[in-house]
Amino acid sequence: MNVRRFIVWAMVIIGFGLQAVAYLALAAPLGKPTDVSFSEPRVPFAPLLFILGVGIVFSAAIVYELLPDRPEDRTASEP
Amino acid sequence: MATTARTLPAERGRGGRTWYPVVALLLILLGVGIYAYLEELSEGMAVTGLRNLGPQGGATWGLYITFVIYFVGLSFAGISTAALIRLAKIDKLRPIVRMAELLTVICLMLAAMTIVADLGQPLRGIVNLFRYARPQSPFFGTFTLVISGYLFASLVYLYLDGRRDAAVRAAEGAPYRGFLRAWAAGYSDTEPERVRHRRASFWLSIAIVPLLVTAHSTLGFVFGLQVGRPGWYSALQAPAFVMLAGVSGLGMLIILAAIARRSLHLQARLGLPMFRTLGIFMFVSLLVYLYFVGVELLTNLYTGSVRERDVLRELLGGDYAWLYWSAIAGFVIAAALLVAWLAVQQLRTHIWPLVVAGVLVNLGAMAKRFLIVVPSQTEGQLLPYADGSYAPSWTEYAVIGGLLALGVLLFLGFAKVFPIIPLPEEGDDGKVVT
Amino acid sequence: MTRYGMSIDLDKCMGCRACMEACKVENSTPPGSFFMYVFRLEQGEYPSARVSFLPRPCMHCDNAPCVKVCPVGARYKREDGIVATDWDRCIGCRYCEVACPYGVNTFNWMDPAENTYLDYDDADVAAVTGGVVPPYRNPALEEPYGPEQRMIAGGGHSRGVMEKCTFCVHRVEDGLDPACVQTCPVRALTFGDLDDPTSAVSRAIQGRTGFRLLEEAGTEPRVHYVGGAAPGPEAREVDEPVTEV
Amino acid sequence: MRVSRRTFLKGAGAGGASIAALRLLGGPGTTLVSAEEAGGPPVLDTVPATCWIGKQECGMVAHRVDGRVIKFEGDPGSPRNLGTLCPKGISQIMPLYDPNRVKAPLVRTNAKGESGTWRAASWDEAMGITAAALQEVLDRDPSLVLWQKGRSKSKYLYDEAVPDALACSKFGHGAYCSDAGYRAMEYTVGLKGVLNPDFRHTKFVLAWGWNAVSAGGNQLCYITWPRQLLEAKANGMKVVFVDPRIRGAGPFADDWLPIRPATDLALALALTNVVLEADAIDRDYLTRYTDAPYLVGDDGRFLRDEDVPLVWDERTGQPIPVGTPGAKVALEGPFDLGDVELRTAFDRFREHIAQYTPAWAAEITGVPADDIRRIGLEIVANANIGATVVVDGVSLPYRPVGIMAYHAMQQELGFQATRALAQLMMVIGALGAVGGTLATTKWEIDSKYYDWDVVEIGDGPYSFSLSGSKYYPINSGNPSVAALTMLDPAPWNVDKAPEAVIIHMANPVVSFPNNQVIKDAYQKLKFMVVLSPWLSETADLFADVVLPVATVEKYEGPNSTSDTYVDAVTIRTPPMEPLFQSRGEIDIYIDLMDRLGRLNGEGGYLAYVNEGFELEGEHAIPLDAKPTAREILDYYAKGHDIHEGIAYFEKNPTYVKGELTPAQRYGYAMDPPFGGIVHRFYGERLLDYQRTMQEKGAEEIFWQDYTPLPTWRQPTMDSSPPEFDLYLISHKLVEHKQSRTSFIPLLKELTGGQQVDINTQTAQVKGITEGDAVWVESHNAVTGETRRVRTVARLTGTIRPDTVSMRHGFGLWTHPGARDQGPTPNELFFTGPGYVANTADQSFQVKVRVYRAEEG
Repeated sequence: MNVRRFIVWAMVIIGFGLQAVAYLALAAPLGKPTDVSFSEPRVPFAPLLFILGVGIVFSAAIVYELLPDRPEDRTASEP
Repeated sequence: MATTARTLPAERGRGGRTWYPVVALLLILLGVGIYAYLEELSEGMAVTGLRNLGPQGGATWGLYITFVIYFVGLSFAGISTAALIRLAKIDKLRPIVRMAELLTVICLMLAAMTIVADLGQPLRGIVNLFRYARPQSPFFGTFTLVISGYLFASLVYLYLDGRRDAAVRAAEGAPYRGFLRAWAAGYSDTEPERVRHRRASFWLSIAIVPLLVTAHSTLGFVFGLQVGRPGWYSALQAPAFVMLAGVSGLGMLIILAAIARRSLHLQARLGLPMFRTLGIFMFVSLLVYLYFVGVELLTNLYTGSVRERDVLRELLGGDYAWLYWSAIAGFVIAAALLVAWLAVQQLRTHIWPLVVAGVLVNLGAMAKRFLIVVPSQTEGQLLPYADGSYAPSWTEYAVIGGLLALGVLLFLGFAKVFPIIPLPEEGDDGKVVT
Repeated sequence: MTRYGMSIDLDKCMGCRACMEACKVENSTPPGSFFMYVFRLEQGEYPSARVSFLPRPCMHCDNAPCVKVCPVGARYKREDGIVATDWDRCIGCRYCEVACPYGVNTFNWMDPAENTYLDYDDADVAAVTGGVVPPYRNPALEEPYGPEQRMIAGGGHSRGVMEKCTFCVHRVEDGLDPACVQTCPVRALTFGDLDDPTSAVSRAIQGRTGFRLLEEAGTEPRVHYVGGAAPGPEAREVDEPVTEV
Repeated sequence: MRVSRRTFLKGAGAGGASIAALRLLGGPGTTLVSAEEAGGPPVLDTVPATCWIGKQECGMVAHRVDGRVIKFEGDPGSPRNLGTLCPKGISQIMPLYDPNRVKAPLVRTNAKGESGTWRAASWDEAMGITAAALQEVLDRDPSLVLWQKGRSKSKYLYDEAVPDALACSKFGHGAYCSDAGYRAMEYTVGLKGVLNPDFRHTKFVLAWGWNAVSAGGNQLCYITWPRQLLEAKANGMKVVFVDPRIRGAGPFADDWLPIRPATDLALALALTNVVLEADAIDRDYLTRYTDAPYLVGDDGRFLRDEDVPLVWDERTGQPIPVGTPGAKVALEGPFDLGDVELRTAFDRFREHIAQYTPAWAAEITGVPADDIRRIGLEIVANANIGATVVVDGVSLPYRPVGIMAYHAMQQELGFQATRALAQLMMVIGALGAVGGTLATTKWEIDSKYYDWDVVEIGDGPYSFSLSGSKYYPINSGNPSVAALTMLDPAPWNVDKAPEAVIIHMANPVVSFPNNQVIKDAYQKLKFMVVLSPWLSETADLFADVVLPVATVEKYEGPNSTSDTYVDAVTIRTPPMEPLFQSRGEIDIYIDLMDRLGRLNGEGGYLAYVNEGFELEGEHAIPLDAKPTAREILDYYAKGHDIHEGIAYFEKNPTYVKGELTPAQRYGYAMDPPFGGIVHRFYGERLLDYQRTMQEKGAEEIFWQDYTPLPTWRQPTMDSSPPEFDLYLISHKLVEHKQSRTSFIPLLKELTGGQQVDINTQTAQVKGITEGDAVWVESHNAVTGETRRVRTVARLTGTIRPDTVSMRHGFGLWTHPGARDQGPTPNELFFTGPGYVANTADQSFQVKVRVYRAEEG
C-alpha cells in the first residue's frame, strides 16, 4: 500500500467520519425540541464541518488521480 | 496534428454568426434580472407577489421555490448520465457526458442563487446556514448535500474528466493555455493515468449515486414531511421528486445534445443511437413518474381528508386546473410521441420527436413544481381561512429570467474555452490525437 | 417547572376582536400582521344559520413543526413552553410558515418602519414622540429575553424576518398576562402554568369538555379550547379583516 | 381576497439599488426606533385615563414611557369594564397620535358647501372670530344660535350650562338613537331610559333588537352588558333574540324570532294577548300603582269627580275618587251601575288586546304563531306572579323576566311599541321588580313624566324643531326634521331658522340620516364653528372656524361608570399634554363664554355649572373668576365628598361609591314605591293630544299614533311599490362608534368598508353572488322619491330573506384613512311624514330594491 492510496483512504475515512461526527455530535441534536438546546449547534459552525467532510471525501478522488505514486513517476510521464 | 485539431468541435468561431446576438440578448435579460433583484433588496420582498398564508390570503413560497426544485431536478441528468456511462458502461453516451456534467454544475449554482433570492435576509442566510444549520430541518440536506456536496462532487467529476482534453488543447496551443495547463495539471495521457482516471471516475460514480438519491429525496422531504400542508404530506413525494428530476433532466440533455449536434455539425458523433438511448431512458422514467402521479391522485381521491380534497378540487377543476391539465397533457403527449418514435420506422430516423418531447416534459416539470408548491398554501389551509391567491410579480419573473439567462451564458462561455464535446479517443470515430 | 399555556372559552368568546387589537398595540405589529386572530365563522342556512367565533393565537406546540423545520434555530422551544422566534437570527426562508398548520406566522415583507398604519413622518408628531415609530412602540420589545438572552419579543422589528405570537414573553417574564388575555371583555382567555393544577388556566380547563386545534396533526398544542366546538369543514369565514401589505 | 397588494413606484428600485448594495452589506433593515435609543434608560409609569372613543367612559390605565403613552389598558377598579377594554378602547391610542388631527385653529378661506380650504389661525384670532359671529346673532335672537351635539361627555358642563348661559337652542342625537323609547318610558313610568333586564336576578330575557356582541344596550356600550349576559346565562337564564338579523348573537341565543322589520308592536301586542289569555296578571301591581283600574268613559277619557279620576270600589259597589281611604279598588269590570255599564282602563285594554292573536301577528311579523304562543307562555312560566325575594334584607316582588330593547325602538311605531312592551311587563308586574325589567341605572323619576302630561299644542308659528307643534307635540328634537323646516319653513308654519351653529362632537352631514337634506339646510347657515379633533365632513363643507379639540388627553367629566349594580364616577384626566395646539372643550367654552360676557355672575355659565353640579357654599365655583377645567372639576369632586378633589382622579381613574341599594334600583323598593307616581297604563293624554291635533288640522299621518292604548297599523313604508321588495335596516359594528372610528387604521383593517348583508336564497333569486357590486335603492312611500348607493353584497344565512342590512360608521372622506370605505346607509333613509315617529323620532327602516351594479 503506497503513500497515495494511504492518503486517499485516510481522506475518505476522515471525510465520512467528520460528516458523521458533525451530523450526530456537533450540530444541534435531533429529536423532539423541548428547549433551546435543540436549536443551537453544540459546536459553532458544525454545519461547515459537515460540508467540509463531504468536500474531503470527494477531494480524495483528485488526490487519487493527481498525486504521483513516487516522485520519479512525474519525470517519467513528462511528454 | 494541428491540421486535424482545427476540425475539432471545440474550435472557436463555430456558430459565430449567431453567438454574439444571442449573448447580447442574454446579457440584457441578466441585467433586467439584476435590476429586479436590487429592487427586491431595497424595497423588501413586498415587491414580490408573495404574501402570508391565512390572514393575508397569499402564498409565502412561489416562483422562486418552484425554480429551486426545477433547477435541482435538471441537475439530476448530468451526474446520472456520467454514472451510467461508468457503471453501466453505456459508451454511446460518452460524447454528451461533459454537457451533462456542466448542466449539473450550472443548475446547482442557479438553484443556490434562487434560494438566496427567496431569502428575506440573504446575507444572514449565507452566514447563518454555515453557522447554525440544524440536521433536523429538511433544509439541512438541501443545503449541505444538494447545494454544497452535490455541487462539489460534480465539479470534481467535471474537473477530472476534463483533464485529458485540457492537456490536448493546451498542447495544440489553444487560447487560454494557462487555464488549460492548470486544469490538465500535468496530465499526459499515459496508460497508467487513463487507468487511474477510469478507476477514480468509477469510484466517484459509486460514491455519487447514493448522494444523488438522497439529495433529490431530501428536497422531496422539504415538502413531504409537512403534515400541516394538504397535498404535500405524502410518502410518494420524495420518489416522485427523483423521477420528475430524471425526466426533466434527460429532456434537457436531449435538447442540449440536439443543439450541439446542429450548431457544431456533429451529426456523426452525436448520432441516433445515443439519442435513442437517452430517449428510452426518458421514456421509462416518464412512465414511472406518470404512474406515481396516478397513484397519488387515486389515493387522495379515494381516502383524502376534506382539506386534501379541497386542494385536489382546485387542481382538477379550480383556479389551477388549466395549469394542471396542460402539464399532464404535456407529459402524456411527450410519452405518446416517444412511443410513436420507438414504434414508427420513419420517425425513428429523426430526433425532433425527442426534442419536442424534451421541451414538453420540461415545461410540464416547471408547471408541476409550481403546482406542488403553491395550491397547498392558497387552498390548503387546515383552519377555515378564506381561500387565498398568488400571482408572481414582474420582479419574480425578471429574477428567474435573469438566472436562466445566466445559466445559458455560463454554458456558452464554457463552450467557448473548453471542448463541450469530449475530444475523441481511440475507438471513437474522428481523428486520433497522439 | 413552569410550562405556560392558554385556555380559550368558546362559550364566552363574542368575537369582538379586542384581543387582536390589544396584541397589535402591545407588540406594534405592522399592517396585515396578526399574532392573535379571531375567526368569525358562519355555517348552515337560514333560519338555522349560526355564527361562531374562534380566537387563534400561536398554539405554542410541544411538538412544533415550525421549530423542527427551522434551518438555523431561530424558531425555538423555550423550557417554559413558549415557542419563540429570534428575529435577530431568522434568515427569512419562511419554512416555519409553510410548516405551521395554523397559519400563525407573519413575515415582514417590507421594512416595518416604512410599513406603518399612519404616515408618522410628521414633524409635529415627532416633536411629541421623539420620532418613535409607531408612537406607541414599547422599548421592552428591543430587549433580549430568557436565560438564552435572545431577541424574541414583539413584532415589527426587521424586514425579511418571520414573526408570530410570543405569548407576550416580555409581559410574561414580568409576571403579567399576555395582552389578549388582559383585555378580553368577557374573560374568555386564561393564561398560566399548565403544570400547576391550581393555576387560573388549569382551573379554567378542569371539568370542561374541550379540544385542541388540529390535534390529529400531532403538534401537541399548548392552547386548550373549552366549550364550543372545533370549526367543521363547512364553516366559512365572514367579516374577515381587509388589509394592505 | 382580503389582501390588496401595495403598488410600488417604478424606479424605486433604481434609487433603491444603491441602498440595496448597502443593505446587502448591512444585513437586516432598520428595526423600529425605540425611545431607549433616543437616549438614556426609559422612564416607565402609569397614569389614569378615561376611555373617550365610546359612550360609557370605561376607566383606563395609560402606560407611559418617558411621558409618551404606549398603551391604554382597562382599569380593574372600574365597575363597567373591570380592567378590560373593547377593540375601540384599545385602538384609541392611534387617533391620539394621528398626524391627520386638526393641529391648529382653522379659518375657512373658500366658499361654504365645497370642500374647505383653510388657514391656520391663533387661538386668540379664531376665538375672536367665533365670539363676534355668535354675539351678533345672540344680540338679535338667542334662539337662532344652535348648540348641536352628537355626543357629550359632560352633561352639566356642555348640554346644560352652555345652551342655558347662551339661552340658545340645542340638539342632541337622541332622535336617531332611542328617544322614541325614552319618550314612551318617560310618559309611561317616569324613567329616563328604555328597557333593560335585571341580569343579576333574571331567568328569561327577550333581547329585542339587541345584537349583544356588536352593540351596546340600554345606556351602556358593548363590554358591560355582554359580560352580565354571560354571567346570567351561567345562572341558567334563557335568552330569546327578537331580530331580523341575528348575526353574532347566534351562539348565545336559546331562541331566535326573526321578526319582520318595524313590526315589533304587533309582536309585543300578540305576546300580551298570550299572557292575558293565560291570565298571568299581577293584579296587585296594576291596581295599586297604575291607572289600569280607572274607569274610562265611552269618549275614551277617565270618568272624574271634579278633577279626580274615578275607580270602582268593590266594598261599596260604587265608583269613588282615586285614593279614597279604605276603598277596595277593582281592576276588572264591567260594573253595572243601573242603566250604564262601567269599564276600567284594564277592561278596555283586554278588549283591545283580544284582536291581536298570535295567528294575527304571525301574518304581520313573519314569526310563526306557535313560536309567539310558546314564548308568551315561557314569559308566563317565568313570571312567578306573586313571588317575592329578599334582596339586601328587603322583601321585593320577584319577576325574573326582562327585556333589552334600546335602539330597536327607533322606528315609525317605536313610541307605541315601547309602551306595548312596557305594558307587557306591567301586566305581569315585572317592571321595577327584582329580576324584571328596569330602565335606568337608578330608579329616579324624571321631570319629563310631568312635562309630557301637559304639552301645550299651539297654533304656531312653531320652533324649527316643531316641539309643541300639532305635528309632533311630544318631541325628541330631530335635527333632520329641523333641516326640513329650515329648508322650507312655510308649510310647517315655522318662522325662524337657526343662523349660527356650534357643532360639538358631531358630524351631522354624514352620521345623521337624510343627510342630503341636512347638507342643503346647513348651506343656509350664516356661521358655523366646529369643535373637533379631526376635520369632520361637516366642518369640511360648512365650518367657518374649526377649533382643534383634544381626544383622550384632557380634563372632562364627571361621568357615571356604574354597571347598574355598583355606583361609580369617573373624571377624565389627561395622560399627556393635549397634542399639537388642541384644547379640551371645557376650556374652550370657558374662554368663549368669557368673550361673550356669559361666564361670570348670576345667569352666567359658571352659575349654571354650580346649579347642575349642585355645588353650594364653600364648594361652589366663584362666579367672578375665570377657572380652568381642572379647577372646575376640582370643585365638583370636593363638593361630592371626594376630599382630595381632582387630585384623586389624577391618581385613580374611577371613584367607586359602592353597591346600589334596592331602593335605588327597584321601583318597588322606593318609598313610596315608584316614587309615588301613577304608571300610565292607559294614555289618556295621548288621546287628548290626538283630538287637539285633529282640531288644529294636522293630517292623520301625524295624529294616528296618539292612541291611549298601543294600536297596530301597517307602517307607511309598506305602501312602497312591490318592486321595492326588501326592507333595509342598519346595524352597528363592535369595531366602530358613530363617525369617530372608521378612519382609525387598526379598526378599519378589521372591518373593511360598507357592505349589504343579504340572505343567501334571496341573493340567488336576484342573481347576486358573494362580493358583487350592487345598488341599494330606497323608496319614499309618501313622496315617491328614490335614492340609491353602490356597495358590495355579502351573502349570509343569518338575516331574513325579505331584509337587507347595511353597516353604520362609513361614508367619511376628509381623513385619508377613511376614503374608499363606501357610503353610509343614512343616504338611503328618509326623514318626514311616514318615516318619523309621532315623537319626531327618526325611523331606520325603508323599503329598497337591490340589484347588480352592471344592471344599474
